[in-house]
Amino acid sequence: MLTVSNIDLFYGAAQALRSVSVSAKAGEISCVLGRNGVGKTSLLRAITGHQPITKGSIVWEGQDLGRMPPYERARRGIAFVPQGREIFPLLTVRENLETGYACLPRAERYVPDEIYDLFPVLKDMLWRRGGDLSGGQQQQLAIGRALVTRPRLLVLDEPTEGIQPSIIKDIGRALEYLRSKGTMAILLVEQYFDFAKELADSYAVLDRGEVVIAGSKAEVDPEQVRAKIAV
Amino acid sequence: ATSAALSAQETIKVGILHSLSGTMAISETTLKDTMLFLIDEQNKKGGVLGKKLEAVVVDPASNWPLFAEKARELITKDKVSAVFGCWTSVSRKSVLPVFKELNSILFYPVQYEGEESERNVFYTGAAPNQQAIPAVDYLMSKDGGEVKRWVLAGTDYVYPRTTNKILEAYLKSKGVAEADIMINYTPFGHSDWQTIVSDIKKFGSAGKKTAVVSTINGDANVPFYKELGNQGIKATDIPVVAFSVGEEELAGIDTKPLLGHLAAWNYFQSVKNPANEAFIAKWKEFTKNPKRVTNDPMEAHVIGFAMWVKAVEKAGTADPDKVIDALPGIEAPNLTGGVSKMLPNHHITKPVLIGEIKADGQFDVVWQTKGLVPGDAWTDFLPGSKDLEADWVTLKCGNYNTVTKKCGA
Amino acid sequence: MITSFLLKGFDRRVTFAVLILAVIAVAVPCFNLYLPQNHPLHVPTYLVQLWGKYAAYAMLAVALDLVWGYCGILSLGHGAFFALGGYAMGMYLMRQIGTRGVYAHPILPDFMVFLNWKELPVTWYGFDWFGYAAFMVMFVPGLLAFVFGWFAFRSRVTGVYLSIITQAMTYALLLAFFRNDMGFGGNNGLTDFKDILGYNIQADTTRAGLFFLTVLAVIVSLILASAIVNSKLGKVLLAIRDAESRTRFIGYRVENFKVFVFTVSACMAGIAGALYVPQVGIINPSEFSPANSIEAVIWVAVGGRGTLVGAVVGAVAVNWGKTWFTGAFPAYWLFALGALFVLVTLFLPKGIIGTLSSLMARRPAPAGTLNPKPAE
Amino acid sequence: MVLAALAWLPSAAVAQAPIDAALEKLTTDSYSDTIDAIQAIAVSGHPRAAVIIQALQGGQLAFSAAEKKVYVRVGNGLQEAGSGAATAAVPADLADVRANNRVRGIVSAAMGTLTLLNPDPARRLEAAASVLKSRDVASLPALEQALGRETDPAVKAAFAAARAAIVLNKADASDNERVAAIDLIRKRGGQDALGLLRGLPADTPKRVKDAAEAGAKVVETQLALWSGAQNVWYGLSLGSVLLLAAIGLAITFGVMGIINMAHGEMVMIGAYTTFVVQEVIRAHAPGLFDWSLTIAIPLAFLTSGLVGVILERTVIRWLYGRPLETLLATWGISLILMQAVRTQFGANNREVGAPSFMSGSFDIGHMSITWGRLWIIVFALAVFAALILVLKRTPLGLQMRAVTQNRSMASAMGIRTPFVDALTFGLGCGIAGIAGVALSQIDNVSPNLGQSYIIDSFMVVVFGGVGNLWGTLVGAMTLGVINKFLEPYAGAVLGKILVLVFIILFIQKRPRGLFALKGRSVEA
Amino acid sequence: MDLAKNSLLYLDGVAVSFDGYKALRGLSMVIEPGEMRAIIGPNGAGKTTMMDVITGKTRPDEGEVLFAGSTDLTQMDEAAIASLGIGRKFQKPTVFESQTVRDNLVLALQGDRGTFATLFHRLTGREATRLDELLETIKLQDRQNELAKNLSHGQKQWLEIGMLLAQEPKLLLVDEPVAGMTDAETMETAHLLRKINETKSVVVVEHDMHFVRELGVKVTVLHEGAVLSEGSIDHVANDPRVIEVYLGR
Ligand SMILES: Nc1ncnc2c1ncn2[C@@H]1O[C@H](COP(=O)(O)OP(=O)(O)OP(=O)(O)O)[C@@H](O)[C@H]1O
Ligand SMILES: Nc1ncnc2c1ncn2[C@@H]1O[C@H](COP(=O)(O)OP(=O)(O)OP(=O)(O)O)[C@@H](O)[C@H]1O
Ligand SMILES: CC(C)C[C@H](N)C(=O)O
Ligand SMILES: [Mg+2]
Ligand SMILES: [Mg+2]
Repeated sequence: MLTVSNIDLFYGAAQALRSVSVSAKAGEISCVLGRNGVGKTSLLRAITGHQPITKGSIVWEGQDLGRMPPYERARRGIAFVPQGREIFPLLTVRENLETGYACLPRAERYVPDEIYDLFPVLKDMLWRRGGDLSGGQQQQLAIGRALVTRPRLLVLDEPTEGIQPSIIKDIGRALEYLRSKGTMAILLVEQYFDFAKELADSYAVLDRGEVVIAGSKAEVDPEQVRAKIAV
Repeated sequence: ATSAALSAQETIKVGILHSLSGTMAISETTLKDTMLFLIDEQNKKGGVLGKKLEAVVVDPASNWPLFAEKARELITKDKVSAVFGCWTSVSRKSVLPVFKELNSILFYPVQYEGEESERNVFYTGAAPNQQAIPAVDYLMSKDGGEVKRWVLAGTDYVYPRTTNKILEAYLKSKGVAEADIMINYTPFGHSDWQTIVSDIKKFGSAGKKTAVVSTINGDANVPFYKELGNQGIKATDIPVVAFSVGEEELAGIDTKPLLGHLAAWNYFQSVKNPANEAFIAKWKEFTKNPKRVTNDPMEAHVIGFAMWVKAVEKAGTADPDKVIDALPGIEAPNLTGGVSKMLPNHHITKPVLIGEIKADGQFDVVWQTKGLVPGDAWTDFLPGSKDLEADWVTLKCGNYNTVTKKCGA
Repeated sequence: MITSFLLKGFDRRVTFAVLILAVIAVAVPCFNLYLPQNHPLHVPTYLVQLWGKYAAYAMLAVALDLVWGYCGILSLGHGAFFALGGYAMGMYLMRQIGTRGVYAHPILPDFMVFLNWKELPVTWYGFDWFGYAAFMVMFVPGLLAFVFGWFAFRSRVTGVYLSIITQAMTYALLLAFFRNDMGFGGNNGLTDFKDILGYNIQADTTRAGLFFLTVLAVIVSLILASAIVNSKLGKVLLAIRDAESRTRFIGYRVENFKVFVFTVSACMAGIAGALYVPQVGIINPSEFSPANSIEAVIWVAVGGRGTLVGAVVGAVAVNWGKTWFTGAFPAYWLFALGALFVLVTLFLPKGIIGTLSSLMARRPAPAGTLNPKPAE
Repeated sequence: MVLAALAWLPSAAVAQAPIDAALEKLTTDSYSDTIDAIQAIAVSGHPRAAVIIQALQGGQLAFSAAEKKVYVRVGNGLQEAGSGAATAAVPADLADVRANNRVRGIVSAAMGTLTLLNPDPARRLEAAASVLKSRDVASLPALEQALGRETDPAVKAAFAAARAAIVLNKADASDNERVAAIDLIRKRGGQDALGLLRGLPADTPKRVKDAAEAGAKVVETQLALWSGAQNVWYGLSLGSVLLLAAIGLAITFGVMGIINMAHGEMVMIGAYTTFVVQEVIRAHAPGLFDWSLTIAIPLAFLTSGLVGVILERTVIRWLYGRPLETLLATWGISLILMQAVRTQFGANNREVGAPSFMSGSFDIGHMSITWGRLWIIVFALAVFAALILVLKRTPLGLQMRAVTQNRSMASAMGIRTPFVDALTFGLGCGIAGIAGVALSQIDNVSPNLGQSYIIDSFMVVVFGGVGNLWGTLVGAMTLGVINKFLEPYAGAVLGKILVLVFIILFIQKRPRGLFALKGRSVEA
Repeated sequence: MDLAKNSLLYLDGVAVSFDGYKALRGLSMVIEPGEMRAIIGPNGAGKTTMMDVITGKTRPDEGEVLFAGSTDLTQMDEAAIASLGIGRKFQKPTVFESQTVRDNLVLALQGDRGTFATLFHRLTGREATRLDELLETIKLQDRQNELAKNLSHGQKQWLEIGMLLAQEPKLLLVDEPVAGMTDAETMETAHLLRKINETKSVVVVEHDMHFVRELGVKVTVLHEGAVLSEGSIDHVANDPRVIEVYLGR
């Protein structure tokens, strides 16, 4: 269980998050929505440890992550699919996947087949340089790479960006499948509302660094959300 | 750098201008230590004119413009009475205008290419006729092996080029054919000698006795000798005589394979005589290092310093202008048993010694000139210089032309 | 057009720096020449000369900052342009010696006489005339930069590759100038100059004049460089620095812009070299040594890359530090200097000026323009 | 010469002649006297003649001027030279009999003839070589006798060649004899042969001269071919030095993107580690001297690597993402390290000796290969191979590459970036340290050692293509070979200039080096 | 050949391969003057590569690429192609990070790109108004003096679009303009492009089918480096091959 409470985040003097609280539970997909530049990515960067927070707390599995560096968080089961893919450009696709081994015990150092089932292109391209792949292929690789680490919290920043419709559907199905296993918490940032709506168990809508709508699927009216991000 | 204990009034300041960092630090640091040692000794004897000497050390960092800057600083800011310094000719050239302008004194302790005589500079190292030419004479002699074929190998810059030019003219005047002279230049710090050493080997296998005259300078020597050793060139086959390899340089090389190769200097640490032995003992004590060696430029400073002290005493003042005039004619014992004299051309008389490298990194003196050789500022073997003469006593001129009978014309 | 262009150069920082430099340019020679020796404000001649040398270095640093700071061309061979300018000036000064050389040859410089050269090499023709020498001071470095840049930039050599070939260039020149055969005095270089434009080079007034001219040249190059970077061309340069290929896609011929600044900068460096030589009294191949060029880069970095004024500050600061350290602790100065470089990178990441100005910028307007809270 | 008489009948019992007069000459400390003495001793046929001459050659001959007596040093004791009787009393003024090159030349010629019948074939080969060199007609009878007895084919050939050399220069040899000799010498080939064939006395008959000239031509073409091979070898060996110097930089600069100006100092630290190891061995375990380099390699790796790790943790780690500033900081570090070493060890060169397996040379055909260089090539390639394995085949290598390509993403993948960074930089520096061990064998061990390699190292890495280890390998070898082919024609200085110009031009053709990294990400 | 002559952009049999990997295999396409064309296709189909070929970033191994009927683009470099009036928005936003938003636009503004022209350039009143318009369009007025690197991902996307507009090219190549935009912005962008299309030709690559539908133009489907299907959105959306490889079920 991830609990983010009342965090503030600054870039220099500019405040990007104002007392933001969200949470994510195992077996659920929590969706963060909002227009461009409202602070979605900043929130994820705070959770994964790429950007320090100045106030509030981020508690994961009962432990306050505080100023813990990203790799320690990864070792505690938090995997990240960043915006902009961040593929290791000169590593082959296989090597990109294998970077996920770093936080696995020796016995678990293999790429689960389900990843290839999910993204068959990856299997065909194992020996190609990650940086050469097309945008969408890289996005698939980024998700696959995150899954290699067998995370208990999967953090995705706009994973459908630049992906062809059929694979978006596959990703949706995959997330549903992962949720159905019940062991993984999923935190999803999306702008593609229809996609989010299908999946979300709970919503948090950001605007100008603040949470303006929050609640479970039952509590929140999707149309209100849509309206909020359409302004 | 100024040892603050002594106030300016009661001391005479002496500037030390040797690189303590950069490429030349290898050679020059020792000279700085030598000067500190000499000044210390002199102060123990009560200083000069009743005043203590005070050393002012600066680091020109092997950077030639910095030499000029530091020289100026020493003379104008620190008000030193004389400067002992420089190693490379270019550093001397760089400070020369400064010494002339500010009318101060520089003692230059290193062998050089000659072709210079300045009122403000005293050359205590060897001129070409005090090193290069006697070395060649030795090799041509019976004891030297009656060499017939010559390799002139040098670093590509002025000193070797000039020296080789002089030697080439000299060898030809002795009847050596053009084809029997091979000249080879390498860049500073050259470290890959495979090709050149094998060329030398080839050149030397033509049946005539061959020798290498090396004006290779500085860092390049160690790899050169290592390669000689590796390719098995023995001194009995092709001896190498060097002008810039002394005890200090050999301390960095495994000398066993180099047994018998030669060096020409005006001083060797191994010279047996009481003055030298006493000096070495005190030097080791001063540096607190029983393995510390001595070498030729050090001796040049020893002589130069002694001469300066005498001249100051003779002039009754440390004022450079007076001291300059007092210096010619001053005599000071050198460490090889003779008495060197400052000549009117601001060079000194020195013996020339040829030494063979021994396994312990010292030299075995195998030959030496009968008496002391006076340093010649202008070589007799180059057309442009043979008519020139330097005399700061009667002619008051560093480049008097004996043909046109004019100073500087 | 030209004036309005140059006026662009006067941004706040540069104006301030120019004013200070102008005061120095006038005050130092005056204090040197007109105040009595024992006056507390008297500036001894050796300091005039020393500061003149710093000023020449400062100009080199400005030239380097123009290409490195604003166009991302990390030249590790700028010392070559400086040295070539210096050699052009040195050759003029050599020819001025005339029969006052040791061999008293009317035409040939000393080193040629004692190597038995019979006549003046063609490369030396014309250097007895100041106008020609002054032209060559800019032309030779400029031409080299143009040709080198034209090839390299068209071939799209960038980044470290460019840096390394500039280094190769200066290294090759170093080796070439070492050779006596080149006809530039070999390792000993050119030295023992007598006078410049008829003025005795050792006279205090000449020294003061040279100092004034050098600082003036720094001022002019600062304004020029600043005008360039504040123009639209300056923006293009920055764009090239940050995303070269993107710049191409919006239609700029990147290579032309690069060749342009590279050449301008080389000319500036050449002039700096020319002003340097009469003040230090020697020019020799070690000016070409790669380490010198790297040091120039370091001045810029210390002062603050991409700030122009920082280049001046950095050059003066580092060189002053060097002068002081080498005199004050000759055996340990490298520790001090080395530590200085390390500390600057760690604690002043944008260099002296860069850090100062971001401190200044922070204070007045809180940049909290980000997502301003709506008034309601 | 007189020596021949002795050598000719080494086993024959010759009347013992008094050599006291000769021995006395050895006590005057004059080279001419020494030479006279050797010659006298040689003709004396004295049974101890060989012992005395050998002692002189080995520097074991001593004398006392006061007592006018000559001794042979045996172990720590002394023997009287003439009688061989051990003496206990060491004279106060005991001094070595000195030899200069001339004396040594005469002694070695004497010893050469004396050892023509030595049971050790290697010694006989040496003897043949020294006779060939001296071309002394007087050695002919001894040589011919030895030739007759010889069974070892290699030695026999050498004897025959030496004989031919003498015959060629013998005044009274017939033309036919000489032509036969020429034939033999031509077949043997090599530089010596060329010297012999070209160096005939002026009064040689024309027929012989022509034959010699024709033979010389053949030898010359053959040598030209060999010299091509020799140049390639020199090139590879220079290349391997460049490779060693550059390979650490290929990691710190090529892989990590740090403009590591302190790289040279890491090499230097490695070299000084070697020096220290040798000092310790000299002082405490001289027997281990041949192992000194083997011991130094891991130590140098650790020392330089440790310095690297410390630097990374204290300085470099603040500079990721600001590659240009690494230039400034590492330059500062390099100044500090240089001065630190200078303060600690002094500004002078330090002596690092060569273990016996790295000394000397051997021939392949007419190409001479020095052991030192051979080992350096082998070593460079081994280091290279090891490095490739680490980077490409180990998880750590993968992590290193990942971290340097995208540090924050690598961290998000759970890679301990600080640890990997420190290790990578440490590895690069450690390898530089290893290079220092090898370079200590061919270059100065001085505080400036690093400075002389830093530029070349950057050239190699960039020429080969930044970020590609194979590029560094091929780049180093290419530059080495090019350099060595240019050098004989252009001279070392111009050759070096031409290599630099070549690099500049080459980069125009391939702006990302020989083995450019490819792919979208690089081109963007 | 007529086809070529009357077209604005003409691709015929274009093939590109990278280290043996065939990214484009005989791609042919014609864009008429004034046309807007949407291009869709699976990830890795070669859409971006096609744009690389048109803009001179990648040289094709084979095939013809003609602009305005006659200009052979394969022989020109990027800057020359850009000056012909071909502008491009990149898939991954690449803006000049250390310059302000406004300066990014200033750089992109149409005008003489010669060295000396830029050196002596002064911002005219017309240019200033144009800048303000553009800033308004991309909704970054209040951040115009901020450095571009401080923008969020989506804001950079907008800035890219702004820079493309500033160039006033004859032909706009737009690679995934709405990636990372909200649905509302997506619609807005579609309108914007339609408006631009009134005077310019546009080639737009997108995966967002709502957006493509909103554009309402002819659609080309690429697959494995060649055209798979072409026609109206409804036509291609119902093409079973397109559904198979791209849309999915
Ligand atoms: N490195 C940075 N420095 C300064 N400001 C930044 C930085 N990164 C982001 N910002 C600003 O912080 C705010 C929030 O950015 P963030 O990237 O979190 O937005 P977002 O919600 O992810 O937007 P998008 O949907 O466009 O990705 C934006 O206004 C952006 O301009
Ligand atoms: N420089 C390159 N080196 C190697 N392969 C490349 C290169 N550029 C493109 N490719 C390959 O060409 C194929 C087509 O890529 P492209 O980027 O054109 O696809 P796309 O249609 O734009 O896909 P997306 O919709 O995911 O952006 C991909 O498989 C990619 O890996
Ligand atoms: C031979 C060297 C040690 C000194 C010489 N004077 C020079 O020019 O550098
Ligand atoms: Mg975002
Ligand atoms: Mg694409």
